[in-house]
This record gives sequence, structure tokens and C-alpha cells, in this order.
Amino acid sequence: MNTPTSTPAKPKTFRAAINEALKQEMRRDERVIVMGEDVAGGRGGPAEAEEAWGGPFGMTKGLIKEFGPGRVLDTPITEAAFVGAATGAAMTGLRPVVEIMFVDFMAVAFDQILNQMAKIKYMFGGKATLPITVRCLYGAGFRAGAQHSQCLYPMLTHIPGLKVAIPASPYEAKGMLAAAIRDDDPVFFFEHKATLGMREPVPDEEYVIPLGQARVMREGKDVTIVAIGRMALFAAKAAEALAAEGIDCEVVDPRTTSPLDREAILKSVRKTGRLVVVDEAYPRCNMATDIAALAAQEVFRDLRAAPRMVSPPHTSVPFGGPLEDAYVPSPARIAEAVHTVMNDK
Amino acid sequence: MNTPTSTPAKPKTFRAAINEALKQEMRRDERVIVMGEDVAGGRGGPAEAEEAWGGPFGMTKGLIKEFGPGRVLDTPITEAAFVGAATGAAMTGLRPVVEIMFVDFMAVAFDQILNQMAKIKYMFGGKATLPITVRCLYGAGFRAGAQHSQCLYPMLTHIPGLKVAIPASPYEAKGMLAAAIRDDDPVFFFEHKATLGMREPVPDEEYVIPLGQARVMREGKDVTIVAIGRMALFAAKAAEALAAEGIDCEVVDPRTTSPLDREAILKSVRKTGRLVVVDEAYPRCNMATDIAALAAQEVFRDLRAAPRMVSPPHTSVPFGGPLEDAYVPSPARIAEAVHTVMNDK
Amino acid sequence: MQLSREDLLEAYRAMKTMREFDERLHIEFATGEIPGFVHLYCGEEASGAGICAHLGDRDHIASNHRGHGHCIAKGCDVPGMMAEIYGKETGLCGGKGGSMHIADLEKGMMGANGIVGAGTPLVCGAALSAKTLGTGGVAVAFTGDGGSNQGAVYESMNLAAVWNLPAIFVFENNGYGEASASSWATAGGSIAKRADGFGIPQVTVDGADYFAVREAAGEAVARARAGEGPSVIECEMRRFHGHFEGDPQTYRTEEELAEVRATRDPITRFVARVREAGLLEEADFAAVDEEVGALIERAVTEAKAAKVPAVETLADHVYSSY
Amino acid sequence: MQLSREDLLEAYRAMKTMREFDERLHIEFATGEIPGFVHLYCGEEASGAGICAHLGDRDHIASNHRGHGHCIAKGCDVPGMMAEIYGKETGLCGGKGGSMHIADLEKGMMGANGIVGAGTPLVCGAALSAKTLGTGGVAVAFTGDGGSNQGAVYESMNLAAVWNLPAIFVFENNGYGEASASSWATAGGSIAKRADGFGIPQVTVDGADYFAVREAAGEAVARARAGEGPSVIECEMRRFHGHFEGDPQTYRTEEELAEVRATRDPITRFVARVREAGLLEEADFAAVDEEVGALIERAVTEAKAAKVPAVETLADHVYSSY
Ligand SMILES: Cc1ncc(C[n+]2csc(CCOP(=O)(O)OP(=O)(O)O)c2C)c(N)n1
Ligand SMILES: Cc1ncc(C[n+]2csc(CCOP(=O)(O)OP(=O)(O)O)c2C)c(N)n1
Ligand SMILES: [Mg+2]
Ligand SMILES: [Mg+2]
Repeated sequence: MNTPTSTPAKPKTFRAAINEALKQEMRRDERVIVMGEDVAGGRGGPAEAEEAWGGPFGMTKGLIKEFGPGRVLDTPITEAAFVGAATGAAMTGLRPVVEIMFVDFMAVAFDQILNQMAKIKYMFGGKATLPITVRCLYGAGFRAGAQHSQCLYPMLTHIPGLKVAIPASPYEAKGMLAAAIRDDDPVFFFEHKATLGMREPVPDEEYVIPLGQARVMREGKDVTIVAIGRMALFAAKAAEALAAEGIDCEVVDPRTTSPLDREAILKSVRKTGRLVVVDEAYPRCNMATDIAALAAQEVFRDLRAAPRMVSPPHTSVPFGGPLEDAYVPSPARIAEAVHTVMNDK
Repeated sequence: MNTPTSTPAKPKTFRAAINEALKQEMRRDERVIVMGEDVAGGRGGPAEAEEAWGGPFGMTKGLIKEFGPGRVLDTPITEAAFVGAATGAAMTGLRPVVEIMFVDFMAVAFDQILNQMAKIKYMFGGKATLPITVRCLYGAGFRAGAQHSQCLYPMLTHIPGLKVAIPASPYEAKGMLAAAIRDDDPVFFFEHKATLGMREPVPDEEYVIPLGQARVMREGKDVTIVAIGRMALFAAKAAEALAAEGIDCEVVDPRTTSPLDREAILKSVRKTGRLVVVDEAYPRCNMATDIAALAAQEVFRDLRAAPRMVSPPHTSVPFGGPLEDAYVPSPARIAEAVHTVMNDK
Repeated sequence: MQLSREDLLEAYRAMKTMREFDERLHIEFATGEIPGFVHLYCGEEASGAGICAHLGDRDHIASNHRGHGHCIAKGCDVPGMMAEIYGKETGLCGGKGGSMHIADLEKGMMGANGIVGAGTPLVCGAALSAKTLGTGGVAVAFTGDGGSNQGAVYESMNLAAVWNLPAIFVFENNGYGEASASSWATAGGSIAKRADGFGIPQVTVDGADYFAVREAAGEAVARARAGEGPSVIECEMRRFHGHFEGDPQTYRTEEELAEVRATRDPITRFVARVREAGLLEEADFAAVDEEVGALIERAVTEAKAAKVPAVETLADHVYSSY
Repeated sequence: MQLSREDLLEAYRAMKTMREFDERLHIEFATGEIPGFVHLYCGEEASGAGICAHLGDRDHIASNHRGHGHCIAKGCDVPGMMAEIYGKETGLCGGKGGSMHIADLEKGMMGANGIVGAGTPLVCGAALSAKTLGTGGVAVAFTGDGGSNQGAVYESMNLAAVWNLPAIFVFENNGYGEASASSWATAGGSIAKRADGFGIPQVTVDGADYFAVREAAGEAVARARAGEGPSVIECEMRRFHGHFEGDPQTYRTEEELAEVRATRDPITRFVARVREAGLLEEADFAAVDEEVGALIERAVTEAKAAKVPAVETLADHVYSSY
């Protein structure tokens, strides 16, 4: 079941799409549990569970009411313990969905991610299954400062044993979250702060977007733009503007960075002969370098111009408005890179 | 003072070179302190300090005798606390050299690295100085298993605010460690387990190899091989074998991955027109992709063949002998990549 | 504890400045002009003021996300703080930090912190510097009740004890970590008591009582300066506002909020006690109020008027040299 | 505590197997044939045996780098363990893990662990599964004295208490973490006592006394199975060998080592006590000794003879599907 059927899809926010996928997956399989800080919200207080927070951003709203405290677990502020607990629980029969709130906080749980969750299956010679989904907010543009605005998915992509999903929009988010929760491996699932309120039609029914399959957001013949997460939306915007100039861009959203749909990317580059890769993550050893290098190695003879990477500068994310605005790759900077590539003859 | 003068250099091990640099820098500047697990070794035991361990690999042997417990600090097994303490100490006047033993363990201290050490200067608008050196062992080939054999420097290279130094041999190690300790920014300093016993002439005198300057280990006109740390030694070996076949390789050791001497790399690729990048780190978003992408973007028109990356497979490091041997890039695999590049016409 | 008139005025000035600073932010935030996440310290002033009363420039503190009060207590420039929160060039961090990263090392303020619990290891480092360099300084970490559960905090307490550092760990237990009650998230019920396990002297005080905090801090600081190692102080208190600006506080009842304001306001209690004892008069408070009001007004006016950071500075300050 | 003849034989068999396994490794390691890092459990057998005596297949344990004894106590296949340590295809992890990563989930053994302290969160998870799925199982984490200082351990104790999990945290205090004395590295002097701060019942036992460990574990397991939450047990013991094979142990005196072997050998003490009480006879022990000797001999012979893993399997087992 790859695409939904029946009723016309209603516009829903990213937030609502996540919430819906969580509920449907929890109904579908009672081994699915949800844990994180204030995912219910209000434990121990005078108004316990009455009108639970559902997380600081409301993504898990209503879960505690429907599924109760046995399957919706608030945690103390101890990411190392509860991320590790998710791993232990997954090894022993549950299918935990963990919320790390901001991906930046994964750092305090990093051993449990890098050395436990990612390696256990391999170290045990395959004799373990780790169906874990880790949800987290990422990205800049929210005036949240250097410790609440990072991407960090290149680090997780680097680690064998983890999968990494970065949906660009509500429709994508719902189907990919279902896939992540049903997957038998640890999947890090990224939600961009700046897109939580974004709306688009999202079917009420369950549907699954398989991990590891890129989507072509826009077909084109002149340049391939590969762009991740929120940057895919920016790339589509840039492509529209460029179309008006007569430059025909193909926009490819890899959806997951691990596994990476190498073939879809290479196929597009073979066709267009030109490549721009856009990544909001820090520029060194990021997805842009990963994908540009892949293309350079695999389809060098098909390239008609130097591939170009669009990333932020090699700095932490600044707080002050104009600085942060200049930091995040914009549709304008993407378009500029496309021009550079088109003019590289 | 870039190169040493006077007396002929005696052959010393990597271990001895590190030890010597530590002692000389501690003599030179009394703000330099050393901390880590058992860097003295034997605290609290019946034989305290008499014949101190000097770390599990003996790298800090003799320091406690010369500099005393005020400057050579054993720690409990609490990396988050002591890596953070190093940051706090650096902000307030000391110049800590921290030993994390195996780089894999940085994961338990990762918040203090990613969100504190790397970001403080930037978040404070420049109003902090963080002269910290973090020494750690890295690399496979030691039958140490998945949690004691990683490279992980691509993750640190990804993080703005950190510097990353990866000396290939004893001579390099001594000069680069001196540079790291004298540097006013946090520097991660990598020592390959498998090279600790390697010997080469190392001058007794102090000398400094500046961070950010690559070295050309071997000049050549046909192919540029860029290789990091222990892989630089393997690349040199491969180059020798290839020379016998008439293929003339230029081997470039970047020495530091952050900052990266882009110019030295690009200059060599401009000359040879062919590039092989060798990295022992996990293959996704690693140094090989970083450098191959850089070359593809910057000197595309000079490339006569597709750049090739030589890295391990996308797996954790296996334990069993033949598996680990097959895992680590070998001189033979490097030579094979060079052949591929030479034949790509 | 006998406090001079000057001490009392200073205490009142510090707490009143914190209060006015954050109440004003509460109003300004509602207008939408203030960027990012803002966490207010109202109701907790006695802790920052009572602890920092013992500290000078050679001493260091590390704060958390709820850091405005700590910064003020440690002597940070108030207009510079306000400008930083507005993300302006004239801010203490040149607009690169924001509310969660205000810092001023010259004042011994090692930074607010957006990562819960992360300041405690930094404080071990500052205390180590003080000890190694013989400055006579002490270092204080401010952590919340929620933050008290982070592993780094326990590691730091142990390290400070093993190294016998002049460090003080202050836990500001305001009853909640986000929407979760401290009584639920903190097994065992007492943060301070956990210090026993590390052999660290500990005390729990009424965090709305300036004098209680100040006295406890005095003992801890004296112990640290005398080379007798770390201490732990738990301050019991309540926050007046939500976790962050925008929090609807559905986990708290109206009654609780009203009761907190009525009975656990450190400033009201300070004023009542000092006035009762005849140590300061109405006119003294009024003078400080006027001074503080003017300062905050100036801070906001200047912050709003200040320039935003120049885009050219985006890549500055990543390294000392590169 | 009244133990049956079968119980006693089983206890002796477990401890003897651990001892012979690791003493044999000590010999084999010296020949250079064994790859990697190896940490021996000799002297600590009563802990693993006494704790795991109460556990069955529905129960889980997570171990640390010094894990051979725990694996044996939990019923892992001994030749499979030996083959794993030799890095062979027939090893419990197919040769991919090695000494520090032996695991067998079917036996409830969640893995040795190369990261100090890292098993404790995993155990919270296994305990959560037991609770959520209603298996009646309990989960036990084995951590060293050095490991007890890791932040993850305190976070886990708090989480287990807050979630009221059927979890048991066992601290094997063998006096040293690497070359550093536990008395130096563990501020406060007692690991168990730290549990007080988390409101967790705790006890310290003589870890060389099988009966003491078994009794303490029995209470903790009963508490967990009854839904009464976590417990902490600190076992005081000494290791006979170095930290890892190859450690010259310069931090210990000859006298200490001799005394430890003479007075703190859990097997010698078990045998003396059981024999004194007339519960088992010389012949019983001899029979087990022979059985164990044969098992270890077979394990080593098979391990040496086994095939190394095929290079083609290098990239297997990274994912379930990719
Ligand atoms: C490691 C980490 N986890 C989670 C958060 C998100 N967060 C920010 S403040 C906070 C609550 C902190 O509670 P407490 O320590 O009691 O401080 P208070 O807000 O009550 O002053 C949380 C969970 C964070 N910033 N860092
Ligand atoms: C996070 C981490 N830090 C350091 C190490 C290196 N290391 C391995 S075992 C060990 C000592 C552990 O001491 P203890 O917990 O007392 O266990 P014991 O060896 O005495 O059984 C150390 C420091 C590690 N494996 N993981
Ligand atoms: Mg709180
Ligand atoms: Mg020990």
C-alpha cells in the first residue's frame, strides 16, 4: 500500500500529520509505545493528564487520553537513560517511538545512539532486532540560537546501523513516519521547526512511503537539484523562479539520507548533466559533499559542469535575525548556484 | 620555528614522540595541565604514584613525577564531567590537554563537545578563548571490536568551532601536538592505535608543525592520492608499488581535516588531473566525500577522470580477524583505485 | 547574619532589577517583537541574589536557560543583556547568543545554557582554574530541578568531590521541569539529599527567603575558599510564569498560581521583613524602584533602537585563528 | 535461606565454570593467540552466580567489559562464548563481537559492553518491556565501581525509580577501575548509598560470599517481581588478575594480591562452607570439576579448530532490511 485511495485528502499541518501517524500506528500495533519529555505532559502536577501538553509543540497531543500512561511515557530530563531504554525495550519486544525534542539534545544521549543502538545488531552477529523510531526537531530559522537550531543528520548518516528520514512536508511526514515505525531498524526521523505549521492535503487513511525511495518533486532537463528536508521546499521554489527564466530544473528529494536512493539521484544527473546539492547542515562532511562526491565518482562522464554545493557557512547557527537569515540557504542562493552551473561551460 | 635544527634526530616511537611533546609543552607553559583516566594511574592504591601507569598505553608516563598531581590529574570514569571541566578551565585561564583514551568514548561527553566546547566562543560573540587539546586513540586493525575501533573525525570535522589534527607518524605527531597545545582553539588530536609503536627519527628539540598545512609526502604527476592519518602511510606504500609499474603518484597528507588545506589539495589535483581519496572512517559523509566533492566543485575542468573514494564498507568495525582485515582499506585497495582512475579515459 | 544597610539596598536592587527585567520581557514578548525562546526568573530572585551576594569578579557562575536573574546577580550590564535578547549588535554577545546564551567572562559569568545540566561540568573547570592558579575564587553552577536528573550533574558532583574543588552546586527547585512536577521526576524527593551519596555537604533552604539563601551560600562559599571542597544547596521556590513565554500552563491550577504569587514572592517577603525590622524605609525602596525602573526603561529603549548585527560578521568568532 | 543439593551443585558448577574459563583464557592469552582486549572475572564469581541464580529465560541482564562470568551465569553456551572470543564463525556472535560483545538474547543476555556504564539504560528498557508486556520478568545491570560514576547510571536509577521498573542495579566493586582505587574515584565511599538519594532500596554485601549475594538478590528480585520497583546491590570483591590481560598491575602490591587470593576467593569460601555444613562432599565437587574441565577443554579445542568468519559476511547484519 504505497499511496492512499478513497476520500479526498484534507489539508493538514505537519504537526497534525505526525500526530495522526502516531495514533494510527499505535492502534495498529500495541507494541508501539511513545516516550519522551512531556509527551503526555503534566505528570505529577495538580492538573495531571486533564489537558496534557502533548509535548512542548503539541505533536503528541491526545495520545495519553487514547492510549494511557502504559504506552505514552513521560520521562525525566535524562535523554541518555530513555534513549538507551528505548534500545533495551526494542531488543526485548517493544517498538518504541522516542521524542528527543530538539535534535541538538541527542548529544547527551550520544553513546546510546552511536555505540549501542547503531551497533548492537552488528556486534551480535545479527541476533537482535531494533525497531526504534527517534523523532526530533531540527533546523534553523526559528531564532532559537546555536544549541537549538542544528541539523546534525550528517552525523547520523555517517553511522552504520542507523537510518535517517527527513520528510519535507506534511504528506511526506505521515507516510514516512508510518514506514519508520514499521521498520525493524533504528530510524531517526527529522521534523523541521519551521515547517510544523505548514499545510497540505493529507489523507485520513494510513499509508506508507517506503524508506530509501527518493521522489522527483519536479521534472526538468537542464539541472538536477538534490535537496533535503526543508531545503527541498526551497529548491522547488527556486526551480519555479528559474522556470520563468527558461531554466528547467529537476528537483530530487532523497527523503532518506540513509539509506540513500543513489540510483534516483544518479539517473537524474545522467539526464541533466548538471548538479546542485542543497543542505542546511554544516558544510563540512555533510549531505551535500556526500551526494556531490557520489555523482562525481559514479557519473563523472555525464557531468557537463562542476557540481555545486549550497550549504551554510562553517559557523554555529547565530541568534540575531539578519545573521540567521543570511546563514540559512535561501531559494535565491539556490538559484544563484543553478546559474553558476548553467554558465560553467 | 618550523623545523628543528642542531643534533641528528634519533628514531623514536609515536608513543615517545607524544610523551616528549607533552613534557616540553608543560615545561614551556605552566598553564598547560593534563587530565584523563589514569594519565598518572594508581591514585588511591597502595603503590600510589610510585610507578604510575601513565595511561593504559603509557603515553603520559613520567608526567606525574615531573609535574606533580596539581598539573597531571587523574579523573574518575566520567568523560562528560572532565571534558566539560576542561572547557570551563580553558575559559578561565588554563590550557588543558585531555585524554579520552579511545575516541569512541567521546560519545558519553558529546554534549560538552558539540554544544559547549565548539560553540561557546561563537555564541559569546568571540568573548572567550578555548585553548583545549583533546587526545584520543582511533582506528581499526587492533581486534578491539566495534566500540573501540572507530575514527569519528568526520563528525568532529563537521562541527564548526573545532579543529581536527590527525598525524600520520611520530615526527608529525610531535610537531602537531605542540601546535595543538599552543593553539587558542579546541583541537582534537588523533593517534592511531596501530601506529603507536612505529619508529622514525624525531628531533629532541621542540618544533611546531602548523595546523592547516598539508604536506606532500611524495611528488608525482599522474594521480593525486589524498590520505588521512594511518592511511597516508598506506597511500605512500601503494605509491611505491605503483611507481614500479610506472604510475607516478603524488601523495598528499592533509594532516588536519579542520582546517583543511584546500589549496594544497586542489593544487595537486590541478597538476595531476586525477584524484583518489583514502579515508578509514565510515564511508558516508566522511573525509573522502568531503575532499572528492571539494575537488569536483573547484577543479572540475582539470579533472581527467572520475575521482575515486577508498573507504571501508558501511558497517561497524567487525571483531574477527579476516573480517577486520577486509574492512580496513589496504595499500592493495588504494592501488586498485589508482588503476581504476588511470584507466578511466 | 548581620547585613549592612548597603547590603540590604544591594540585595533589594538586585532582586528588583531581575523582577522588572523579566516582567517587562513578559510584556514585550507578547507584542511579538522579541525573538526566540525566553524563560523568566520571576519568583526565583532570592536564589540568584542570595548566592551571588558572596561572589566577586574572581568567582565564576554557570547558568541555565532561565539565566537572566543569574546574569544580573553576577553584575552583567543590564542594557547589554536586553540588547542581546533583542538580538542586537550592542548585546553582550553582539547578538550572536540570545537569551539562552548571555555571557560575560569579565564578570565571571560563564553563560546561560540551552542544554539542561550542561553548566555543571564547566563549573568544575572554573573551580579547577581557581584552585590551580591560586586565585581564591569559587565557582557556582545553577541547575533546575529537572536538570538535576542529567547524568553530567552527578558526574560533576563526583568530580568536584574527588578533586576537592571550590565548587558549589545550586539546585533551583521551582517545582516543575517544563510541565512535569519535580516531585514526580525526581525520585527520592530531595535533590540535595543526593549529594550525601557523594559525601558533599548539602542543605535545603526556602528559596523565597533571601536571608536563608544568603546564609547557606555564605557557609558554602567559606567552605570552598577554605579549600574544603564542594557544597550543594537546594532552593525551594516557585516560578510565577510559564516554562517559556507562550506556555499555557495547563498543568497548573489557577489556585496554585495565585497562592504562589501571594505567599512565595521573595521580594514581598524581603521588603516585609526588612521594613518590620526597621532597617530600610519606604523611601529607600522607592528610590531603588525608581532607579531600576529607569534602568529597565533605558535598556528596552536602547535595545529596540540598536542596530542589528551586520551580516558581514556572520563568520567571525568561530575560531581565534584558522 | 535453605538451598537444595541441586542448587548448591548448580552454584558450584557456575562459579567453577567461570573460573576455569577465565583462568584458561589467562594462559591462552599469554600465547598470543587470542585477539583483542580480554578482562577476567576471577575472584568475582559469587556475584554473577548469586544474582543469576534467581533468573530465568524471561529475565534479562546487561553486562560490561568484564562479562564472561555474567554470560556463563545467565546460561550462554560456553563453547559458543569461547569461539566468539577467538573471533570464530561458530562464536555466539559469529565472530563479529568478541569478548566485549558476547550476547545471547535467547538466554536473556543483552550483551557485554565496551562502554563503561552503558548497560544500565538498556536494562531500564528490558524492565520496561517486562512491565508493559506483563512477562513477569526482571532485568539486571552489572556495573563496576569505576562505571558507577558514569552519568548514565544515575539517570537510569532515577528513571527506573520514576517508572517503577523491575530493574536491579548490581555494582561489582572490585576495588579498582583500571589502575585507580575505587576509594579514590568514588566520592562518598559507598556506591550503594547513592541509591538512597533516589529512594531506591540498597544493600552492600560481601561479594565473595555466594550466600550473601544470593540472599540480597533474592530480596531484590522478589521486590521487582512484586511490582515494587528497582533495587541496588553493591558487591564488595577483588579481582585476581590485572585490569586487562597484559596489565602489569604496578598499582597493587604483591602482598595485596596474595592476600586477596588467600582470603577473598568466593569458590574456596563456598566449598569450605558447604563442606563444613556437610551439604556436599569431596566427590560432588570432583565430579563437577571434571565436567567443567572437560567442557572448557572442549571449548578451547573447538574454538581453535573452528573456521574464521567468511569475508563475504562482512556487510551482513548492519540492518534488518536496507
Ligand atoms: C538536554 C536537554 N533536554 C531537554 C531540554 C529542553 N528543556 C529546556 S528547559 C527544560 C526544563 C528544565 O527544567 P528545570 O531544570 O527544572 O528548570 P526550570 O525550567 O524549571 O527553571 C527542558 C526539558 C534541554 N534544553 N536540554
Ligand atoms: C565510557 C568509557 N570510558 C572509559 C573506558 C575504558 N575503560 C574500560 S574498563 C575501565 C575501568 C572500569 O572499571 P570498573 O567499572 O570498576 O570495572 P572493572 O574493570 O573493575 O571490572 C575503563 C576506564 C570505557 N570502556 N568506556
Ligand atoms: Mg524547574
Ligand atoms: Mg572495578
